[in-house]
Amino acid sequence: GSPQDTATGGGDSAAPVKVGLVYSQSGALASYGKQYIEGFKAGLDFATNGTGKVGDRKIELTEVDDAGDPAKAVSAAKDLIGKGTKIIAGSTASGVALQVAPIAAQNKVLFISGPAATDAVTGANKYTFRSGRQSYQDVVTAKSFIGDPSGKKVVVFAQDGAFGDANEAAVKAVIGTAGATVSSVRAPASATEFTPFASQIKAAKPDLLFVAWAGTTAPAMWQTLDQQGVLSSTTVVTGLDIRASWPTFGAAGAKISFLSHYFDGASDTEASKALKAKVNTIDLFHPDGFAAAQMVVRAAQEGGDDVDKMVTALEDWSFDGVKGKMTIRAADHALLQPMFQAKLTGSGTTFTATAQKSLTGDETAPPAVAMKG
Amino acid sequence: MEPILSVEDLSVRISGLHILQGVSFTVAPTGVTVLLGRNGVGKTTTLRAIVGLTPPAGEVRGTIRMGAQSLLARPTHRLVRGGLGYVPEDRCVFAGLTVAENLRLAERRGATPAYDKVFALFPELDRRGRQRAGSLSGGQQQMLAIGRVLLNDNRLLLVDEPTKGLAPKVVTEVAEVLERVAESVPVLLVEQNLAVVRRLARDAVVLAAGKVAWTGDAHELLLETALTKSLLGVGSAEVKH
Amino acid sequence: MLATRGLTWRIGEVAIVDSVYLDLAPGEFLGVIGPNGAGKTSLFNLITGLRRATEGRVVLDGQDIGALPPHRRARLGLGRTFQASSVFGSLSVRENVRLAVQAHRGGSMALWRRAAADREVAAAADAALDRVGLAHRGTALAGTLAHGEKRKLEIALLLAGEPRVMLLDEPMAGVSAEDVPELVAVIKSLTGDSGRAVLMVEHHMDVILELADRIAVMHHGALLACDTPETVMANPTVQEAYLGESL
Amino acid sequence: MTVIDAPRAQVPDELSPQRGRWHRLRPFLPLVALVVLAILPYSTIPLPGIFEGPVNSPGTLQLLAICLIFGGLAAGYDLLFGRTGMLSFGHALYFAAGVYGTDILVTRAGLPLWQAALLTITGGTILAALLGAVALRTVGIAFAMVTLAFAQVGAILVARDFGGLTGGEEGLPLDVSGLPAGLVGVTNTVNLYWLALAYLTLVVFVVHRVSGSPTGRVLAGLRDDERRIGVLGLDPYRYKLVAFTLAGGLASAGGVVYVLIVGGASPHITSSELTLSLLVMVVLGGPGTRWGPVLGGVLYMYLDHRLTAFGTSDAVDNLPAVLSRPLSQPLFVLGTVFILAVYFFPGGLTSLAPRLSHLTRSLRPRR
Amino acid sequence: MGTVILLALTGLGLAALYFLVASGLSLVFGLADVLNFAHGLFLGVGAYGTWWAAGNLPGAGPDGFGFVFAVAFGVAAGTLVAILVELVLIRPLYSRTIEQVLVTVGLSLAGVALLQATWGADARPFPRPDWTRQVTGILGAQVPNGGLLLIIAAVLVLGAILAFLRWTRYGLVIRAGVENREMVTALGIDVRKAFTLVFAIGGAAAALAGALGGVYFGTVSPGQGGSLLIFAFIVVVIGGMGSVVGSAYAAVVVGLVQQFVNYYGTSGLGDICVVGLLAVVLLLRPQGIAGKVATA
Ligand SMILES: Nc1ncnc2c1ncn2[C@@H]1O[C@H](COP(=O)(O)OP(=O)(O)OP(=O)(O)O)[C@@H](O)[C@H]1O
Ligand SMILES: Nc1ncnc2c1ncn2[C@@H]1O[C@H](COP(=O)(O)OP(=O)(O)OP(=O)(O)O)[C@@H](O)[C@H]1O
Ligand SMILES: [Mg+2]
Ligand SMILES: [Mg+2]
Repeated sequence: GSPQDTATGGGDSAAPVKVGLVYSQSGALASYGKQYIEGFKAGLDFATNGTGKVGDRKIELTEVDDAGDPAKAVSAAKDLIGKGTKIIAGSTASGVALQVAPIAAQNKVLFISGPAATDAVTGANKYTFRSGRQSYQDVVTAKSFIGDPSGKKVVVFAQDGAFGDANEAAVKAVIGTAGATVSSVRAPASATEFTPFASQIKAAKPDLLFVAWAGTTAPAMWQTLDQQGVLSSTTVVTGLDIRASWPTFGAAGAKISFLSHYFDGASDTEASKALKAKVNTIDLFHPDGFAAAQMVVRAAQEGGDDVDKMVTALEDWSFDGVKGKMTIRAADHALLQPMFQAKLTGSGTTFTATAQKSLTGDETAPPAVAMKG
Repeated sequence: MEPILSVEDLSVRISGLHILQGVSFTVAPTGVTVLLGRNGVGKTTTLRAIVGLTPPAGEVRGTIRMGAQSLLARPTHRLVRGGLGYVPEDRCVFAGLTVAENLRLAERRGATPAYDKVFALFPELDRRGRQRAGSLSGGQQQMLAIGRVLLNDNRLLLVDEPTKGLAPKVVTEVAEVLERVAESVPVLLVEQNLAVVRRLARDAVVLAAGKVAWTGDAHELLLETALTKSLLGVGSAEVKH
Repeated sequence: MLATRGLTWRIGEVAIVDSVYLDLAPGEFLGVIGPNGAGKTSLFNLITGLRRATEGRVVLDGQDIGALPPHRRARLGLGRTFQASSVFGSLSVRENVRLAVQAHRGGSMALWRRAAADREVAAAADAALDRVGLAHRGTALAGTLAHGEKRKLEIALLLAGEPRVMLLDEPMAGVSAEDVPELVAVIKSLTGDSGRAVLMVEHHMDVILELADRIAVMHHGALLACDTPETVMANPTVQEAYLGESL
Repeated sequence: MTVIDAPRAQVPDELSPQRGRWHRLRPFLPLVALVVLAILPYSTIPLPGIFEGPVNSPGTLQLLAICLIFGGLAAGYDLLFGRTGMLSFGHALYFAAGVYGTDILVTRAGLPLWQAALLTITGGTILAALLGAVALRTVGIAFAMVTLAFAQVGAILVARDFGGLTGGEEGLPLDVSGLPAGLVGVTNTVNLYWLALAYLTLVVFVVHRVSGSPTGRVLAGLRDDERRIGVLGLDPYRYKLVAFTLAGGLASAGGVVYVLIVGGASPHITSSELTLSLLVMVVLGGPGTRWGPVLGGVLYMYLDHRLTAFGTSDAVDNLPAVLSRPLSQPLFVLGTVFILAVYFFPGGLTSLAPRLSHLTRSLRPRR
Repeated sequence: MGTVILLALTGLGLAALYFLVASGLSLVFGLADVLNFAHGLFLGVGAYGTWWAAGNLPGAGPDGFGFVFAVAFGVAAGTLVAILVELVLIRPLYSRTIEQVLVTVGLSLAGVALLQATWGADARPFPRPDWTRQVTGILGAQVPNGGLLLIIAAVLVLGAILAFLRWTRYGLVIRAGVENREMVTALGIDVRKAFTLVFAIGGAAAALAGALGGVYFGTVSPGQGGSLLIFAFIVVVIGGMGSVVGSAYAAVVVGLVQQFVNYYGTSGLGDICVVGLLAVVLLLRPQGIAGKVATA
């Protein structure tokens, strides 16, 4: 055979639609991955009315573990593409999404990224879509907590690195341009002791503190902010993470205003009921998997084996997802979606989140970016 | 008399050096047997092979028996607990520990340490209990090294150059102590000081070129000036009296 | 040719080598004796630069080399062997000597040339091996040599560097009695050449007496005496230090 | 203190006498292996269980390419560890410099690939020379610690995302728009495979050449006895620095190829874990041998990638939880394999061959 | 003023954590010459042991005596693992130092993966008494109680180790062993028991660090040990291998430097400064750190 051979995605109408799911089954983000795949399967059921088929064609899933390592994800993607897969979904980690996206473009296959929140996936290229929210949408939701920002003082507390950079930039763009002065305190993601940073924040006396922190050190960070009196002296906004993390907020939880991508009970849509029936308690990243499945089914239905047709079918498509009405913006493939404000109550190991307000997809729409590739 | 220790065809290599090349001798069950030989001939190596302290890079062959029991391939601490006391050449007291701690280290569970005996021999050790061993004089360190071995009952003592580097007066003291010790325990002694040898030794073993060159009565050896000359390497020098 | 001036090495309070004054004339063979732990090896280490003296100077041909690192001293013509054989165990005997030849002639910093292709180095190495009688063992791994052979190999390494001053640290240690005469002959042949000076530590008195022009006695780091063999052996202090109290 | 003993002495092939029946053929074996590897992508043989698809499928070629890169990296690291006896815990730094250097120059500065590659390799080599010059003032454990510390600084700098250059924890996808078309796209994976093979060949050749050179002789001598080298009139520091710099340069060249294969940089590769894995690879294969580190590197990476699939396979899932849970963690399996290897084949995989042949010889009936 | 005190005390809290990890590493290195990469595993076992006990063991819980009991269980688990590691993996490789280091490298990879396999990769909320979440006002600084607890524990552990080394028989054996291992056996003492003991002490201290670190951070996750280990190594090397007191001093320096530089400099600079400090120390006196120091 020739070394440039790849299997062709069978043109015949009864051949199954191959869908590759590359996500974290092991590694640091394994639990995000688990929610994603549960959501995906529920969504597939929902979108195909339980048949698992699009027309006559069965949807054939191949799941691959990337262990959170982009190198493994890229290998997996190339393997899938080589075997004729035209649709790849997944990517729990931002790093993975960013490196798989170009592969999709180079090989003209559809890529629907998952929970990865990085803004950089939006508009990455024509073949890349997203089924989750992005940092910018978080920040817009955060803005809704302070009313009129003009003249206010906003501090962003974020970890070093791209995630922090993106959040800081988004806050400057969203709240800063609306008249607030935005400054930032940054800390190494590996930091274990947060007192110096809490002191810096306190000294800045902000009207609003926006915290963008992910990872295992978050509880220590919250505790320190609480202990140094930051939480009680100002409005503190941050994103609500997966349920398992709620107890780690402890008493601090009640003092924080949460913006939320999703939590169980945030919405009451058909999709959410269907999802809840499958997974009992919906968690942060179930809706992303669910939406990805809906998008996959739409793409397969409308596009057949033609990826360009799939892209066209998805662009400007609105659908009823778990969160409510979702719209894929044609210009940059941003997924416009509702976002929520939430409060956390409870103690010990049982906490509940309650929705305070929900914002529509238009209200939280990120500014359109130019398609890069 | 059955020998207390018998060494047969002992051969030791250390990182390639073939230091002992088939050494055989026995140690009598009473009195002092002295191991003689020129510097660097392998006396220390012999003692260390007996107590199982040949370095990891070393290799020991042959047989070493104490009574009916083979000593080879048994860990040092067992040999020592079995009644083999060892006083090393450079004393090896623990410089960072006090004198009392050095002694305490030699105590053994299930046996009463004979402090009174040791302090009777070396009253200095009692007085200097709280001093760091590293700050003792050479002679005092030697006392400590011998003293800590005497805390327990031994079936055989191996003593390596106890008078090395000591002032003549101290040499005499050490010799006296060893004389008294030897009344109750057999001793295998490495010694260069021929006066001390003459005073203590009953039997002698002379090593040369990695082998045993001579064994027999120590006094007989010392009487034979010609023999000592050739065996101990005084060479053509005049031996002054 | 080589001289030490008040050479001292202290660790903490203890002087391991204590104010040693030595002079070595061209072509001279100086034996060093002394009990185990007297500081003989340490003295060699100070002279060759493996240890830095705390006080005193090392003078080679009128130049103070006390501050130079070992390799610079070696380049000035100072060669030595080690007490425990130190040959390159994972290289073949021939490679060992070639390495030494190459170190002496320069050109070691050639990353791309094939070492095996250098005929001159090979020839010089073979000559050195021949000289010590190891030519037939050329392909054996140095690590597998018998001890006496390792000793010879060390001397071959030394020869390859064509040193003007050689320091031999107990070349006979661990050599079985049968092999001693042969090794003595090899060492003896070294001194005949070209005004080469030798400093040798040895415990075998007969060997020392056979080879040495003068004998230095070390005790507790200090030099007790340094004179002709007869005078040294007759010296009562030496008798005492080396043999204990006189008979 | 502990002297970091040189690894179990292995006879370097380059400097040791060769004998045996195949003596004459031996020099050609690597060539044969190279040819076989080069034409491998033309085969469609499926190797179920070993690879996901046929040998020429992009997935398999990609996996093989990564394995080859790490084979080369391990061989380069062995120049330090196995051949010179230096235990560096910071080798990942130079690899990462290659990966990030190329990526940043191509993606952020828009340089053409060849310029970026050239600049990166030069930069990586200079970096190794500078840091080596400092670290080599120490020996043994201290050296290991200083190199570890330098690598840690590298990791911190990458994670901090200075000026948005490195992309922090998200990494930096490679902008392929300016790249030669032959290096882009799944159908061209085979070119990346050949590139990786070329890298491996280069490293093995360089290491082989250097080991067989006068300098290589000195390095082997350094491993056995550094003191001795000094007394022979050679400055150990200079030679160690040369080895360190060369190994660093080879590692950054590996980074250049790796970034093309993976299509981006991610902070995984700056972690001290990577250096530790390099050590594992070399020890697993056999330090100081020509093929041992290569084998070790290839095997390690293969296991690292395939074990994720193994971990989620039915065979493992069906085991009781006490077994299946740990077995689904690739690092658990790798760590365990490594520990067993240290115990049971102390000379590495390559030491198995002589032992096996010894075994077969003793089993063969006597004539 | 308040800021300085706050930074100093929280820096000391961090130092306490480093010290707990480093003291064991240092002792193990001093006596047995093993650079133990698996030390982070003991910390992980201590943390997860405490966490598990508080949730599952009757009598143990997140409060009061139950918490003490849970911590005791965690420490016991860490100690046990350390002992097993010594007996099963380290001891058979006696005096083959490089192999011992390699084995601990393998173990550090496998051990963390095992924790992850058993309890998942996510951080788990750590059970702890409520007062540990509060702060104490000291001279205008709101100092977290968790940090104070760490400082107290570290001081107690330092005192206990020193007292153990100074007053007990085994302490004597260990101190003597660090000086001259061989001579200890020549006095009829099985020095290998002291190895095991040193591993046990190191394991216990690390496990305690895991448990109290859990209290301080509020969570436990498999990777925690590994990230602390690098700084612990740095502390051990700066403090002088084999010296517990040296580790204590070095831990204080490292903790304070990190904390103050992170406040007054830019983020991440603290870590880099610490690494720089290590390089400087090693370059200025490589022989100094390599030489063994008496332990008490
Ligand atoms: N660990 C070792 N490595 C290398 N050589 C050694 C070692 N131990 C001893 N030797 C050598 O073995 C030989 C015999 O040494 P040993 O200490 O046994 O002599 P000795 O008879 O006790 O001498 P002295 O009377 O001077 O104490 C000497 O040449 C010595 O240098
Ligand atoms: N690096 C060192 N640190 C501490 N003490 C040392 C060191 N090197 C040597 N010594 C001590 O210095 C003394 C002299 O040692 P040296 O090796 O020079 O003796 P030597 O005369 O060569 O003995 P031998 O005949 O046994 O070879 C010994 O007591 C030794 O323990
Ligand atoms: Mg001796
Ligand atoms: Mg010597």
